[in-house]
Amino acid sequence: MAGYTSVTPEDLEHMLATIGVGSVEELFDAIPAGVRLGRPIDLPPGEPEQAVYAELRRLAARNVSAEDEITFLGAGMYDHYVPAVVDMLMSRSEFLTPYTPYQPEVSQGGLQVMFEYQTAISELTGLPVSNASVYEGPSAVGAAAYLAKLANKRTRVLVSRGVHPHSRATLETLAVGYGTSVDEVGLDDAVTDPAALRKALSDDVSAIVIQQPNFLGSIEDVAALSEAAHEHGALVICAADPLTLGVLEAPGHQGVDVCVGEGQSLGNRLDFGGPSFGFFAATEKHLRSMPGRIAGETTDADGRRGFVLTLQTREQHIRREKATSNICTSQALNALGGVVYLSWLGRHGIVDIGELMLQRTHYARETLAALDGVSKLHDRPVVREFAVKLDVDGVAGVERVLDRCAVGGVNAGYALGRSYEEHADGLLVAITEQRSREDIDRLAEVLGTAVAAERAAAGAGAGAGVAS
Amino acid sequence: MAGYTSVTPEDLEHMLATIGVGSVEELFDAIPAGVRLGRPIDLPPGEPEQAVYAELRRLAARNVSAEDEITFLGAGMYDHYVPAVVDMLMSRSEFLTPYTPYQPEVSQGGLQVMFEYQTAISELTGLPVSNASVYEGPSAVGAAAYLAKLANKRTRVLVSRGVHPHSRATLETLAVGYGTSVDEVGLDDAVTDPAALRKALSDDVSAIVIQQPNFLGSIEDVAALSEAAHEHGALVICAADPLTLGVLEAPGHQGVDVCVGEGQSLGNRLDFGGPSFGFFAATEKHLRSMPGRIAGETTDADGRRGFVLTLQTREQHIRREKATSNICTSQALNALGGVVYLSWLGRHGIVDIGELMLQRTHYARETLAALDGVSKLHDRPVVREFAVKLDVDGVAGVERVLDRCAVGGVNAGYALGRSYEEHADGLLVAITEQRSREDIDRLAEVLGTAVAAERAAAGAGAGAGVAS
Amino acid sequence: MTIAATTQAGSTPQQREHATTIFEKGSPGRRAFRAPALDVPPVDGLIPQGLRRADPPRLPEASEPEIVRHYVNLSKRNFDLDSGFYPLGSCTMKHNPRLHERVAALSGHARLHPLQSPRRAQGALELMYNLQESLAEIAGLPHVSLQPSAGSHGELAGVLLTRAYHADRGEQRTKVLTPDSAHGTNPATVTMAGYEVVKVALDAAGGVDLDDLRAKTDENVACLMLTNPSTLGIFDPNVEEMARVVHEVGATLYYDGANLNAIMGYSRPGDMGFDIVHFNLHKTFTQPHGGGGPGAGPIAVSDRIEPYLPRPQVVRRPPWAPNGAPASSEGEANGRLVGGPPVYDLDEERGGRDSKSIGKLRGFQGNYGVFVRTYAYIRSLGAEGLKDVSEVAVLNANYVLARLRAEVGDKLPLAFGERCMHEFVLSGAPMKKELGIRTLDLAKRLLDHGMHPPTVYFPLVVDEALLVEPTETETRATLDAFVDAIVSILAEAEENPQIARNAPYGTPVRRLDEAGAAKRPRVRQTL
Amino acid sequence: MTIAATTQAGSTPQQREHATTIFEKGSPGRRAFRAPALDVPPVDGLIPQGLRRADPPRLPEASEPEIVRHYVNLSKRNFDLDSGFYPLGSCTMKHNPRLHERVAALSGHARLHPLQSPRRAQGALELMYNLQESLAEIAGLPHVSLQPSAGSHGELAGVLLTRAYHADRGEQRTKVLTPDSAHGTNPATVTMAGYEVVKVALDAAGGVDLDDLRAKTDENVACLMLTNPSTLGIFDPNVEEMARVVHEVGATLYYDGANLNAIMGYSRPGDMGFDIVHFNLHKTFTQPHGGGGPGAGPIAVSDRIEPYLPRPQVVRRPPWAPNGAPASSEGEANGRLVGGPPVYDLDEERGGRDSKSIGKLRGFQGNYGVFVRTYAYIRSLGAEGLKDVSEVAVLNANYVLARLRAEVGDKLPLAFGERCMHEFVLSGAPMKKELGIRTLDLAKRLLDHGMHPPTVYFPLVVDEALLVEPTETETRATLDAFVDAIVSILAEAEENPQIARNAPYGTPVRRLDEAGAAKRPRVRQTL
Ligand SMILES: Cc1ncc(COP(=O)(O)O)c(C=O)c1O
Ligand SMILES: Cc1ncc(COP(=O)(O)O)c(C=O)c1O
Repeated sequence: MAGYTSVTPEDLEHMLATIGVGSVEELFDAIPAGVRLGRPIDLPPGEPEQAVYAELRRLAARNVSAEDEITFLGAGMYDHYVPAVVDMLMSRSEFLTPYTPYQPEVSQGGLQVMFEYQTAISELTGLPVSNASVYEGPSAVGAAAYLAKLANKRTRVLVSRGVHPHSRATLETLAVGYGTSVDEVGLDDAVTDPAALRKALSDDVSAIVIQQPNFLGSIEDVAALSEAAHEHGALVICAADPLTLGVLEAPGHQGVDVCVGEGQSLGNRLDFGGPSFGFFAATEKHLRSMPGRIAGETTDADGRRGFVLTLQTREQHIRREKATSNICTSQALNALGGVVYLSWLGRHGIVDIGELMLQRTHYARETLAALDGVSKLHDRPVVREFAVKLDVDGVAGVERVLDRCAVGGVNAGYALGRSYEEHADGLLVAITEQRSREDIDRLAEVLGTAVAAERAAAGAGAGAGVAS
Repeated sequence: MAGYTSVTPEDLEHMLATIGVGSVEELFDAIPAGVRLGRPIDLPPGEPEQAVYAELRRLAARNVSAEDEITFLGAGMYDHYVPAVVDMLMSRSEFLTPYTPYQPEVSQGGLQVMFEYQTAISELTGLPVSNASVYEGPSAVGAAAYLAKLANKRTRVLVSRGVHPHSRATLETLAVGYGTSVDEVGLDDAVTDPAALRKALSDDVSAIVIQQPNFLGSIEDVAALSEAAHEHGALVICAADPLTLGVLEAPGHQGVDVCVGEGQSLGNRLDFGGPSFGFFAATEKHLRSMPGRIAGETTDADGRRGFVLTLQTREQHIRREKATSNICTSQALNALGGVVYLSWLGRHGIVDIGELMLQRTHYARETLAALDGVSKLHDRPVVREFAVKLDVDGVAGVERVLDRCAVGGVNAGYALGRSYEEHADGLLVAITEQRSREDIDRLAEVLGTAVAAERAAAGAGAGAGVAS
Repeated sequence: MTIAATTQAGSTPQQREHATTIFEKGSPGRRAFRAPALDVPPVDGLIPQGLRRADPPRLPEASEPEIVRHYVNLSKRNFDLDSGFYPLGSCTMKHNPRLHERVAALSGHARLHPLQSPRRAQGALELMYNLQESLAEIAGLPHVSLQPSAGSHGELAGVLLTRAYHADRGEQRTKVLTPDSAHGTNPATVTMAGYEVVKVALDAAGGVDLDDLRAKTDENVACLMLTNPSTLGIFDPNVEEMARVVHEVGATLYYDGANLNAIMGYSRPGDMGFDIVHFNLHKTFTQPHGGGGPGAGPIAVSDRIEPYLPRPQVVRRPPWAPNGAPASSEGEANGRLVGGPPVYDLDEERGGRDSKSIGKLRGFQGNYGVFVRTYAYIRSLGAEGLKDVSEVAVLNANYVLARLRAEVGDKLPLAFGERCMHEFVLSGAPMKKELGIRTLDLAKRLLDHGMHPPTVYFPLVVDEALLVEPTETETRATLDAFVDAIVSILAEAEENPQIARNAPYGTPVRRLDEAGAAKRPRVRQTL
Repeated sequence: MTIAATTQAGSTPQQREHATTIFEKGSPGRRAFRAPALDVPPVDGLIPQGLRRADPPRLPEASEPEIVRHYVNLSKRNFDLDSGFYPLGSCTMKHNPRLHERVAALSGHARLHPLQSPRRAQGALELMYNLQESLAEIAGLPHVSLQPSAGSHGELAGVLLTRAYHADRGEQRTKVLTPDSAHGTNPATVTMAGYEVVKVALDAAGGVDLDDLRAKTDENVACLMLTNPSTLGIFDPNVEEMARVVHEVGATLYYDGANLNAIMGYSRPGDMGFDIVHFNLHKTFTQPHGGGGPGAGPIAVSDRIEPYLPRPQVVRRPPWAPNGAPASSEGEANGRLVGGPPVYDLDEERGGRDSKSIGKLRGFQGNYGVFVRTYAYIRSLGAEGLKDVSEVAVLNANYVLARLRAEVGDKLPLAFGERCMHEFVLSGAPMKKELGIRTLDLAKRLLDHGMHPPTVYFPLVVDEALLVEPTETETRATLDAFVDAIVSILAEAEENPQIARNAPYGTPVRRLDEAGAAKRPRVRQTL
């Protein structure tokens, strides 16, 4: 037999005899004739390891990864450097191959990692309690809205247009199940419009959802927005970029009730979008309605310090239809990467990296805005990401510019028009500690040329794309 | 302070006080003024991890590796597939980071691996005793000659011209220290010339050195050569390719006294030549004069089975100037890779892979020999490697042909003339389980074109190289 | 004397080590990370007053060597699949081939940005497209969405699809049926999707009680969620009739794919009449379980459900011609894009306002890194290998079951029937009654034998349940050792039940005070 | 009761596991490897009768899951640097940055064939060239050969260079001087290089006795091999005078670089007058020690020794123009070769018959994989970082020494002097006399404290020697824990020496019968 099984003919004979059947097929007798496949599965035959490796390498080679170009593409996931210690620890059998720590006596490693992770997330967000992770960022926003519903039974959520489009879309999908309606609050000069928010708020609003920094990279006045929401007894859900929380005020200190976010930038790979993890922190009073695993400290029979999965009465395997969430398998390994990364970054590093991104974002923004045919989309303070306008013909024009930049080995960013009609000419540019001034200058050079070429081509009525 | 040290200012103060000095510099007072550097070391400043990674990646990208081309280059190291389990186990902290198992109670893992490795090498070579590895192949040949000298005090070694040029060169270098002279025995029709050997043999010959298969890929009649040597009381040292020993008779069954070889093909990377490991096996009576570490089975105070470094009285740290070798740090981790690979390959796999190489080598040889301007260098049976003659202008011509093939993404092999003047027009082609028939056919296509082009260019009196 | 010595000596380092967290290690000012030098002209006040953080988060202050040693030692306080038998029922703890980790780590996969232009992500899209096709064939259902992040996420997608399907027909259904043996995620999902859970009883054989099903199936029923083989390890013989009953009232039939690994090559959910299936890629197709993820829960659906699928999906298009012009080869990152006629793309349109799609369940395209591993697994095994997986999984389970029934069948009887599929459920009730040890005690004592216990106290329908799933990658020797351990623990308990009741002994910690932990929760460290 | 239970429970799985080898696992017919299908027309009799192997080697027959589990569990029976303190004197067990493993694994390095045309291995050659230059600067000697595989291999190279140097001058020298404190590889090397070992005594301070040196230095002396700082951790204050004495008779001065990590940024062998130096890259520049390798032992030499260096060496050449023509960009694997004026090459000529080179010491160019790691380390630390390494190594050693002298100085006195460089040697003689436990017992008892013992019974000149090298990457907390452990072991011995004499207790096995192993050697498994 093939693959990773190991039944020898002799094993087979002995085992069938022990079971008391004449063949393996007999063990499948329970399957009615009417539902049998009756033919082999229509898939290619198995291949030896070396061939499968070659095939997966062929596919990898057909992707242009962050290792192959200078990339300024962000919009939710970022090309940060993943330190080697993270890979090394994530690949330890002892962390990689067990499952959820149902048997705490032999799972102290994983449980303590969760406890340390929860502590780190709590510190980052400035909120007292954190769970051990959820799937990823946008679905964490959806989960937060469910918590709000459980908390105040209200059925309306207000979401800022500054929140990641994927988070808004996910929220809308899930809200249907919650019986919650979702209304959008627009932006004014690239931040959540306070007036619009106040107008939209009423006592049936379960929660407002904002993002810090928002999708356009601008820094929201979270405290002010929170205050407005609280006046109507609505919860404040804030999606935050964890790597900016060394320099940006902690959401927990700004009245936020639930802070969630995408954890990829914390020592996780891009992986074309996953797996990563979502973090989920809240104020004390929501502890017992949080979704997902939570590790707690306790002692063992001999009085030794230990850790367990706690408050499991929240969870599906105990509470079933009354559970506060249906989540089971989550992202424990990715969260491990997150806490190892945060330990590596450290108390000073989290500030250093935030400051570096802050300064470089400013430099990049000014540098690009100085180019012909490029201007700032807004003047608001930004960190880690910012948007510019290209004087080209809409999204199509922007995407042609991106293609031209790709020719120069630079990925200039995200065509904002793909999710913001009102910014059809917008380009969203992301900065990490991996993008040096030299890289930024190179971007300016390539983008400047690309925009000029695109405008020339458009002028020539061609718009003929990169071939020209 | 930088790097991986961790003395905080507070640590420093406390430690200096405990020591009773005022500064770290004071601790270096013992160094006389006359020998002090008195300036900083002239090296660039340190870089963060991400920058060093980028630099090492830049360098890697300037190499054309076996991952970037279809390679038939061998001549001592081969592009075999390294199974993922080998990497995974070699990178376990518990195997990767300890040193030589001087404390057996906490080194049973490494010691048992050595014991298993020794067993596997003993099985492969058909010889009863193996050490736990030496540096690599050619120096293993040198070490074997030293063992022969210790065994029979004779001062002459005969080495077949079929032995790897690097092994012969290394032997000559080391023999100077042994006070041993080295004479070469020529080849006749691509195998060690029996007549020449008999002629060269005399009772002052300490050992003869042969290789199986030899450098030209041909299969030597080891038993016959051994018999001749033994008639004069000379030891027989055979350098063998371990991956052919599933199909080729074990040297130990052919009268060989010491079998050594390059272990790279057993689950070790190419690594531009190292680190790999050399294996070293011998007949029982040489056990106590073997070089290097040897693990032995024993029991502990509670009667439990265990393993220790044994026969250490052979070794430098005990026996000093009377040691049978000066080797200390060797290649334990690479040998681990070797035994894991052999376990993965298994009893049937070692035959399967040998047979596959045998058949493909034959196919490749016939296919290439059918090309215009390409002919067999000899008709002898070959396995894993073979030589052809190119109808071009000497080594330079062959190397231009190799450049032309490289343009086609194929590395056609090794220009034999680089080490065999008599085969200036020779090309040595290596086959592994990674070179499919399709690859071989591609080689034929590219090589045929390259030879034709080279001959045309030469004809045109140009010989102008690949630019044409 | 020796005792004294032993005591004073303590046991192994790993046991003696007292749990200290990374926050308790390190020292002020210590660091591992060194930031790149600030290479742009520094500007003050880029963050408005009040929005700048005054007190930075108190993250650890440790050197790299400290971090490595801390987490390496922590890891040693885990039991893991690479170290021993892990028959955790319903979780399919099978061998994780390391090839999968190697290929997932290739930079072309691992460092690919999810928003990279499809023109420059052809390899990833081809892989996802092929995986969609493979999963469709394995499920026997034509359309696949890879998006859900895990099984329960797939369940949620499935029930929301059902809602969208009915809403599109102007129907407002209120109930979802789940058998008593259902996994907790099923009812939890139903609630989150806004439906009422209606439990369906089991019959004497452990299958769904058809009469009860018929009685509870009406026009208000939106869906029946079924796990088949069930969490009892039983293939429901009445699945065709159940499908008929459910479809008759226009409800959908949902297949919980957690146990699909039992029937590959023998039967397919589609052939059984299911409308929606979720896969647990991390179970059926092996995936390192990571201490609780990551996984992935793609869904396959029938034609009538297809219009509502989440977006984006990967589609295959005629050769790409950007703006009519072939992309310049230079621009194609070394001709990566000029290769191969079929070009793969992300179909976002259906996600637009006017579409019937339920929209997005998460960001981006799903857990791609998991897809890479699954794809490698399917390519390694092929059709034959997948069938072999199910056959050996079922063979191993029945072998363990047969031995246990023969040797301790009176104390640990099989809950239903005589045989099983890939897993089986024993009841510890007689053991508890006769030997005075509970299933929990048996589980804890197994830890001293160096094995992970089976799933305990699930499914709920069985008293003192023990759910055993050996998986196909374990050897007969390991299976025998497991049975021997259970036999010896029961014999030991006959002598002295205290031993099991106080177990484990040889673990890094012993039984932990879970009640206390829940009463006064300490879920973070106070710094 | 609890005792009984504990006993029956055994200890942790890792301890209870009985050692079984991979040959004892598996089962006939089982396999992990699946060979690619034979894709060429099979031909019989390709191997002549009698040369074909009749009985294939009896390698293990195991599945991949079995192999993984076997070796993972074996690994847990090792103590390793990532898990605890490892102050093994003279071996420099410092933290191994994982960045090094990552970059060494890049396919451009890891899968590069050693005979690849230099034109297509420019990255590797540039790296080696830069490493040669860096090592030359660190040694203070202008010429470097990277070839030797380890320190002892470098020693052999060095002594053979000395032989070649003298032979070239028509001299036949017979003796090599080594101090009593020399590492075993020094005398062993001398013998293999065909010289007689002459031992030089130490003076009261632990340095070389100048009078004895003068007395033994004559025209028959080829070389003095010196380790400085010595294996006693002492920097020899008379090194200048020694150089003078040795050079006066035309002998060479050889520097054993094992302890170079103590003086970087402060002094260089070249400045001390040495002709030849070997580096232990795996010590000074950190390298995972792999359970006994791999390492690398490059050598640096003065101008007068240069002509005899092993070949090949890496040289830098004016821009490459193969046969006058620039290589076609196509053929350059994406322009890899057209970049950058300086082109690196392997200089083989000097290896030719007529050259003065001693030739080759091994195959190919040396342990390149080790060079990659060393290069990454040097780039990470830079000049300042390397000096910091030496300073903290010396600081840590002196801190541990100061505490031990203050707290157990009477039982474990420092062998010589008051302070040390990066390591120091204590004598266990008083401890043995007063407490009745030997250095060996102390070492074994340290194992129960979860620490690896220092080097014991070396150097030979010190009775009951304990050679402690903490390294610079350990924290003060770890150093304190080590001192505390030693203090507590001595206190415990005061109470009851038996405890240490019978130690260890908590290890996978206890003291092993080494004598028995040597008497009836079982060095392979009988199958
Ligand atoms: C039967 C069953 N259904 C659903 C699930 C949930 O799957 P996941 O954990 O991937 O969310 C599980 C896994 O525990 C299961 O066993
Ligand atoms: C002082 C000294 N010299 C030489 C050596 C030999 O170096 P290697 O083990 O790399 O051969 C060592 C290493 O043990 C040593 O400590």
